Amino acid sequence: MNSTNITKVTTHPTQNEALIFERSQPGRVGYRLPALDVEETPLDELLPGNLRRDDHLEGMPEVSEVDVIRHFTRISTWNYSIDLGLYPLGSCTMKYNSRLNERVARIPGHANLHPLASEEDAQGALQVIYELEQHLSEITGLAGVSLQPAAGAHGEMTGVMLIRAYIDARDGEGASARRRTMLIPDSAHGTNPASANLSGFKVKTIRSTPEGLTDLDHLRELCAVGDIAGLMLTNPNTVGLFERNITEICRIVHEAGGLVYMDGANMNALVGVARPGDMGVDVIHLNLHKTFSTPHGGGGPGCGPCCCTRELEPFLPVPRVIKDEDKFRLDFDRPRSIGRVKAFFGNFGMMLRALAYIQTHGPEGLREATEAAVLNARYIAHGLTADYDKPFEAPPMHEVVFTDKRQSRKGVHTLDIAKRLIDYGFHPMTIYFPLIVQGAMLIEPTESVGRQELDQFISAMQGIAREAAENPELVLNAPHTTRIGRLDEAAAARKPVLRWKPREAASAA
Amino acid sequence: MNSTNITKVTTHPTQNEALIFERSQPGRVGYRLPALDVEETPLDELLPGNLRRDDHLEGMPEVSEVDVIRHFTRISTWNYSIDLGLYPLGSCTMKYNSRLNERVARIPGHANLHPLASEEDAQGALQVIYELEQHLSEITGLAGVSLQPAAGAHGEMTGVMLIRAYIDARDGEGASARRRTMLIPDSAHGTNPASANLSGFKVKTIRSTPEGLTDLDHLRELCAVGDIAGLMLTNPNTVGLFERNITEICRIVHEAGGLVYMDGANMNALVGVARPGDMGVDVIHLNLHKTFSTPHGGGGPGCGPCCCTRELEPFLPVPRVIKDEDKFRLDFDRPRSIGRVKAFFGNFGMMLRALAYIQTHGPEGLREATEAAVLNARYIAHGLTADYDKPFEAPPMHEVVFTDKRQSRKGVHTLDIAKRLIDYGFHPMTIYFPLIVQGAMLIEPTESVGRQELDQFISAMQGIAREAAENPELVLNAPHTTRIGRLDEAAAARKPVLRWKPREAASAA
Amino acid sequence: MRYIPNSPDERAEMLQVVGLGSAEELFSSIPADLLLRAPLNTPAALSEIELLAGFEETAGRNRAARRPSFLGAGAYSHYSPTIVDHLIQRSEFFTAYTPYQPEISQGTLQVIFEFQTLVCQLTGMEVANASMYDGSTALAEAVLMAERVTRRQKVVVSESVHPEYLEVISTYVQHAGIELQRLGFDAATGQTAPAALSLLDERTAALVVQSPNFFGCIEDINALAERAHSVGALLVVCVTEAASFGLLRPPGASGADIVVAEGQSFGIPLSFGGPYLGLFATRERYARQIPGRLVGEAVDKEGRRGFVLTLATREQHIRREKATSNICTNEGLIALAATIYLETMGPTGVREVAMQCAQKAAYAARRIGGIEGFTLPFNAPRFNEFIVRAPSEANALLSRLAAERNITGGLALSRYYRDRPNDFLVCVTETNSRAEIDALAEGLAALTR
Amino acid sequence: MRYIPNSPDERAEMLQVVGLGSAEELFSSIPADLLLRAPLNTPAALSEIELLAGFEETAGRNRAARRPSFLGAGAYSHYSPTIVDHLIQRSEFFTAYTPYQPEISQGTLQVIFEFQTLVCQLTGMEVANASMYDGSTALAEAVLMAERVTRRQKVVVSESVHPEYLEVISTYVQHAGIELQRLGFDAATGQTAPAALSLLDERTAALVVQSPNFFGCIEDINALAERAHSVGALLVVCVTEAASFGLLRPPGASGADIVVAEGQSFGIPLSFGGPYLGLFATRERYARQIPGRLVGEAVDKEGRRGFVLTLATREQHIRREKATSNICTNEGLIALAATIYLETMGPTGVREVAMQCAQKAAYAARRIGGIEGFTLPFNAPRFNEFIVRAPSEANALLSRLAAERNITGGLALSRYYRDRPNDFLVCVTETNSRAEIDALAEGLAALTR
Ligand SMILES: Cc1ncc(COP(=O)(O)O)c(C=O)c1O
Ligand SMILES: Cc1ncc(COP(=O)(O)O)c(C=O)c1O
Repeated sequence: MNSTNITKVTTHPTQNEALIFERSQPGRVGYRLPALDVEETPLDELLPGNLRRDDHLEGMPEVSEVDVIRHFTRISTWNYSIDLGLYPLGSCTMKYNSRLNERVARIPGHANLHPLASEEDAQGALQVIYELEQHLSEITGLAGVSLQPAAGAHGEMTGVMLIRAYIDARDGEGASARRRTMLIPDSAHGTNPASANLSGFKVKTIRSTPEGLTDLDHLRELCAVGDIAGLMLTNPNTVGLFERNITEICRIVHEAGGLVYMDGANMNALVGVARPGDMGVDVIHLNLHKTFSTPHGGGGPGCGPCCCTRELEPFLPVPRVIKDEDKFRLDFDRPRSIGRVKAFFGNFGMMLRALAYIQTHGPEGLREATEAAVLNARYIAHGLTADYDKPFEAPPMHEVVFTDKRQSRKGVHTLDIAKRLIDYGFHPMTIYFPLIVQGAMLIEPTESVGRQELDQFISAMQGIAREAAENPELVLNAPHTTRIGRLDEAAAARKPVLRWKPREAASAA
Repeated sequence: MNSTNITKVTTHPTQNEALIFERSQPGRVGYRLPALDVEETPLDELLPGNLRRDDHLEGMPEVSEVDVIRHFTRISTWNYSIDLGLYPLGSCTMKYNSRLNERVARIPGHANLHPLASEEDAQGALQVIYELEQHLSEITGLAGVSLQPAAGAHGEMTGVMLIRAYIDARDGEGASARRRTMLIPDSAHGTNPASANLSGFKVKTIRSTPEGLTDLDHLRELCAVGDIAGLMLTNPNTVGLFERNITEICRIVHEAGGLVYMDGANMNALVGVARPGDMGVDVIHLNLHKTFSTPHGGGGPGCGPCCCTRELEPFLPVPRVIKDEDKFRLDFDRPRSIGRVKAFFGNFGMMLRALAYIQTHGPEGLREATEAAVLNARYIAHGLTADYDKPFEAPPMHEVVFTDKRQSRKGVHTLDIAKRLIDYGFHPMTIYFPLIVQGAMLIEPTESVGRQELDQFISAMQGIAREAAENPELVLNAPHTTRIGRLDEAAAARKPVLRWKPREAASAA
Repeated sequence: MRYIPNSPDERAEMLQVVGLGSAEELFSSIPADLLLRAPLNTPAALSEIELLAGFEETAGRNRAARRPSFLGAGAYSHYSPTIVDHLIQRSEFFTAYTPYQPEISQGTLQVIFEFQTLVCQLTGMEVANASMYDGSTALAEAVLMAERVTRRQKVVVSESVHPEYLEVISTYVQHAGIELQRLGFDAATGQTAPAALSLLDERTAALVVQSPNFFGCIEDINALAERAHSVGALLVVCVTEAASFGLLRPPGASGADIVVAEGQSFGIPLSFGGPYLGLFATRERYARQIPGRLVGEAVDKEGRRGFVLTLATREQHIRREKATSNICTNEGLIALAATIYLETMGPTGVREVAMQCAQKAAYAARRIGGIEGFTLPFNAPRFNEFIVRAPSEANALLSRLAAERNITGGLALSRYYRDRPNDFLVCVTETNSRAEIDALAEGLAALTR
Repeated sequence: MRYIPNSPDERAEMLQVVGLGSAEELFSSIPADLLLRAPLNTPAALSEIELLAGFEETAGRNRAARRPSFLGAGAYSHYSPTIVDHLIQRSEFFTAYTPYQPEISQGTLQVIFEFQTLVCQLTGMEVANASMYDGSTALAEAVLMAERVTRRQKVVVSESVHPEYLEVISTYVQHAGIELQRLGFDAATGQTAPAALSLLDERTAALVVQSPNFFGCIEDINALAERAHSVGALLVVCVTEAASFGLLRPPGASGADIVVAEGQSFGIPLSFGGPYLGLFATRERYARQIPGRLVGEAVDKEGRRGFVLTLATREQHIRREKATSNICTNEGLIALAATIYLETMGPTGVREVAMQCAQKAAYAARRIGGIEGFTLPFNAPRFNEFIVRAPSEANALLSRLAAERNITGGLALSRYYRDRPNDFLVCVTETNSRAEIDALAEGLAALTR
């Protein structure tokens, strides 16, 4: 099943491993605590029986330390990861996660600091927050920064709530009802409308032009209605193109009384090159787990700072970290704040890593990374154009979208191409996003991959194009080399099994 | 090629990866140092040109940090390891390498300590050495301990040098010439004769009995010659049997004026159960990288403490660590010492780990580990007896030897069985050792594996026995599932290529 | 830049290949007036040596990180076995994305499936998701979910919920058309005041309580569930000290409909408040209303079991503004850490941690309660936290304790409650030795003599 | 015991399966009088928390580990990029054995092949082995190999070789029938005394020197090689400061026949003297005389390249007492660390480290040499170490410097040389900041004023 031109990978045995619950054996133990060193209080005195659990935590696994080590080591080998190679998920910015940053986050004085330590006892941590905010402000060209949001979507929610609060304050009584519309392009990430909705906005969709940009006419039309609170725009947008009319777009929205929110997920195309604040953007969130390389961790944690203009700053979440002479303080006294979006101060561990990223790169390095990321995407765009349909003419920024248009004539679709890429040793690109591009394949190489591997990727894609033409079955049934084949997702959703149950319980159910 | 009863592993893609030299690209950089902060001395003033290298270190790889990360992550996936499962190499004691011990070895106050720090400034490290020596003395029942040897073979050399020095001192002038013979069983590990030779001994081989034990008659005969300096005995011996005549053996050797050296590689069968010192043994080495779980690291580092009786103690390497009231001191003033066997104090990092092992187990845990290790071996012995030839009747200790006698009738040999085990998801056992057992398969499960995996191993071996009978080709051509097949070792040795060379240089050569 | 593989020369060649003359031309689609003309004003690039020295320096000024501490209140000092942090550093885990491609993400998927199971077992619930940002946002999402499930708009929240959690709920619901009503607590017991439950009515979507609550008092979940259910409302129970699951009756066994918790206690470092781990569990019948990701079992064509992201139609990338939540990135790696922690500790370890916490807290309460002038104002059963009333202003007392005795004695309630100047919250875990507890008690006594 | 998977119950069942009634019966082949009747007298089992506290405590009493230090003399403080220690902790590397089964050990084998190549490149030699225990034992093995190659029994060793290395050679050769002769050093230059080379004769197997030598002086390898070769002896060159390879002419380019080195400088922690890394390289024609393991290229039936342990007939497991060495376990993981270090630093980094060492040492030498009463007795070119002669007893001076200025100023030569009470060896690396050097110079000046 392996095509002979697959050179990037070879198959090799990986260990199978059951669920830990299936591995459990009564009486196995994996921990040891120091003996209790205080006089014991009789159990019933400690806690009445009706408040105590009486199920002995049955079903929880009983295993030894070695069992745990082998369990996770084995199952880890079934994952693809950045450290194994190019991970070209468009919109996700899967760049190198520096080990130095991991080390920084584990320095005991930072890792063991309690969030409710007094200000005097936490000056180092407050300084980290303060400095990172300063740097992000410089990078985005926006004055106010809150690091509290835990991820991109959380930053979006924070950001659109700022817009709500600002407009309500500006327009007074009834503003919320009068200006409830948030404009969002049809190409936007799903979190944008979801965040807008969570913040009480009514979402109206703006069309994209055939060139892949925001349709200015449609924007003007929608703005004319008079009910808009704002626009949520991704820039470069989700097809990887810079919205070259951004200044005009901001002008139109502003003139209609709205504010412009920028989804900063694609900032890896801009850092050190151009600043949202200079474009007229009012609010933006960043994904430190994309642009600033904090690890994705198989799905998080993230950190989604919200940056805004000076006008919007009073509305940022509490508390803010401020500098008072050479002391750092927490400022809770922000009467116009939208409130807290998370307990404590946000994902501090990610802030340490992002600050280390910025310090390691320096201004030149930050720009260099952007250039390298955009160049890599451009190189892939160039390499694939002969074989794949590229729906938009304009040169892409840090990511490029292709479609399955040509291959689908033979019945081979984006999903199949993605799965076949796995056989070739690559993680697939983002597929079927953005929704406006039929059969989209959104490819973001990032700066963290060298030319040789880009060439391998291009030739893998060329190989698949050939296979799709000559031997479509091969592609349709891919992957052929993985420990497990395509899973029946429809069946899984129909009768969801979302947790393990003991055999008796499972069969009884 | 995968037999359907292979359940332990499945194949999955692993990344290919060239030699780093082949990946190198001029101009790539993987490091950054702080800028030089002193006034620069002109280069020629610093060092005359003829003393400077002028090859620009050409050929050394130029890669980025990410390249390095991917390089080693990828190639690591081609290794089997303890963390992936049972690693039943007989004589090697591949037990769990505790992560706690790894952490201990990295505590900055230990990891950053210079070996030439003054005694006052290194009290903690000296205490670690002192305490570990005490514990090893208790475990072996021998009074004197030196942690200086870097591995088992180094400990052997140290130990037999002690014997040499002791006899020379005891017998005076000419003793070296008169007593030059070291008796070593034919079943011994190759390091034993090599170490004896390195220390100036003439090696004479003692036969083993058909029961797998030292031939007492032959021992008496050799002792009668009158030239023996000592005996090097492994106990349990290398076929996994306890030398039940050990007391008698020691008596015979002692009466002949010799000393008894015990190879302690198999101490995992004895810790907490019986002590070499109580058996009459004079010197022993331990392998902290076996019995005391310091990681093997793909071939080292080890630590091979040498333990001896009070009589031999004056001859141990310098310096010794001694306790003076509550201070620890280095004692260099040991006029009868054989001298130093290594710079500084030995592999201190391994000592930290071994001490942590002993402290984590406690006396009960140490014995429990021994019991569990022996039981696991016994369980395998029981499980394989029906299908494989077990050359010795006696119940094994911590490891058990089988042979390929039955399978070889169909042309399937030990090497083939070992290679086929790989397809079944296991690392092979030690093969063709000890040399006295034709087609030996020496299996040591250690205590670090659970019953389920032992059962899997047994059924894999049963499956191979079946295949050897029914479909020998399958076994002869194994492994079938690995990224690379059997390599042509003979050709490799005939025209050895021991280093990478640039293409031009390589083809010119 | 050492993180960027392609050297300047390679990049120059690649530019040629794509037909460009310089790196600047890569940005030709950006209007010239928007292009930065100068490098950013961020600090000059640092080497590893310099950078580490800088972070060690700031870490050194986090003095609280080096002191014996009795701070809790939503973030707890528990022991984390060494293997937890070791295993999460396998790059197959930490450098992977959300498992969108199951064929090469089974490692992450199986972890999440195990995590979901463990959360169900601990909480006594039927379904759990793949994690939320933290306990506070999980609680806010629970409130929103209660509204979706019941289609009612009023939510009654106990005042004894963590004050920062209350703030987060307020932020989340402010534009959701949900009316929040606060429920007082009983001055003697410290529990949600039974009398105040009259606020519950037929318009109520949910009753929201925390147990052990912010004051360390264990709520009577059974009774609260009965009251909530009697008006058709859901009971949402929040747990900030997840170690308590090892000892306390699980909310699921007492009638809770949604259980959320902060999972930081399961082996996650304090890290100045994050990243932490939101646990979210509910009844099977509400599975399709759950926010966030879910992993389910599936089979391939050959019948081999695997795991996939499932019920995705709840989620924003498909349902967009109609999604059950806007959450996308969650706390994957932290969920992995908690999973490793829980599997290492096992049922015995989870119980022993809980028992040691409770025992040590009881000991501490006896010691402190016995000091002249100190009282423990609340008498409800507790787990490992309790309020102490000092004879003088708590904030000043705790500052002196830190300065003079090198102990962080707890949290002065005045941070959240202006009207409780002398009260402070003490938290004791298995990591606090008896010697530390004794030193705390002696310090408090000495400083108020 | 948490490291042992099988529970007591499982073990009881297994005992039954194998037909035993108790764990004691497992040891029935051991005579009863040899069986221990009581538990060992070792410390009671500790939990992780207790154990870590204990090791932190001992670590705390290693005061030298926390001080700016100018100690060298065979063990050097160099910076190790973070990725080195991270990557060696991949358990595929550190929990594997010696790569006896190449099909599932290609990771380790490829690493060793790369390591051997790097050692050749650095030393300028043609073959290198997979490592020796450390520099000192590598040197002793080189002496033994010289005897094998030349079949001559006299070895001439320079006195300027590290004193502990000299001791190790003495131990190794004491029963090998090799006669060692010591060669003095020149009092003015600090180099091996040219006059003393008259000791070389037709019976000489090898001339053994170190460069930079123990006093930091660079030897004239070309000249020494010529003299050795002129009598048919081999030149063995030992390097304890491997960082010097980045700047100094490689011994292989100056006529050395065997080059050994201590590789600790390549990213390996000081760790109180070990584990370190012996590098061993020689000429291709001597490959079959080399001690230790070698990895070579090979192909499988399908022509795929792989790596295997090769030329095994030299080794003890096959050749037994006739082996080239008794070594078996070597320093695998440390060789991996050095390989990662060298590949990360690359040629530029290795050069820059060397250059910074030399520059900073030159600066330090100027500063210290300029202090009233202090002299630098040797005038040969140096790399990063040099001898300082103090106006008073060096040991006492350095103790005061540590106590009063918190600086470890170097190594008093009196540890090895009774006749040099006022001399001490100062080592400067890229990790010593200018501020540290200035503080050292100021401290020395102040304490001798
Ligand atoms: C364009 C875009 N916007 C928003 C998000 C949401 O970010 P997060 O996953 O951190 O919540 C993403 C990431 O998936 C994205 O790609
Ligand atoms: C029985 C026996 N003796 C001696 C040794 C040598 O020990 P080391 O490899 O630590 O030098 C070994 C290990 O391989 C062994 O198995």
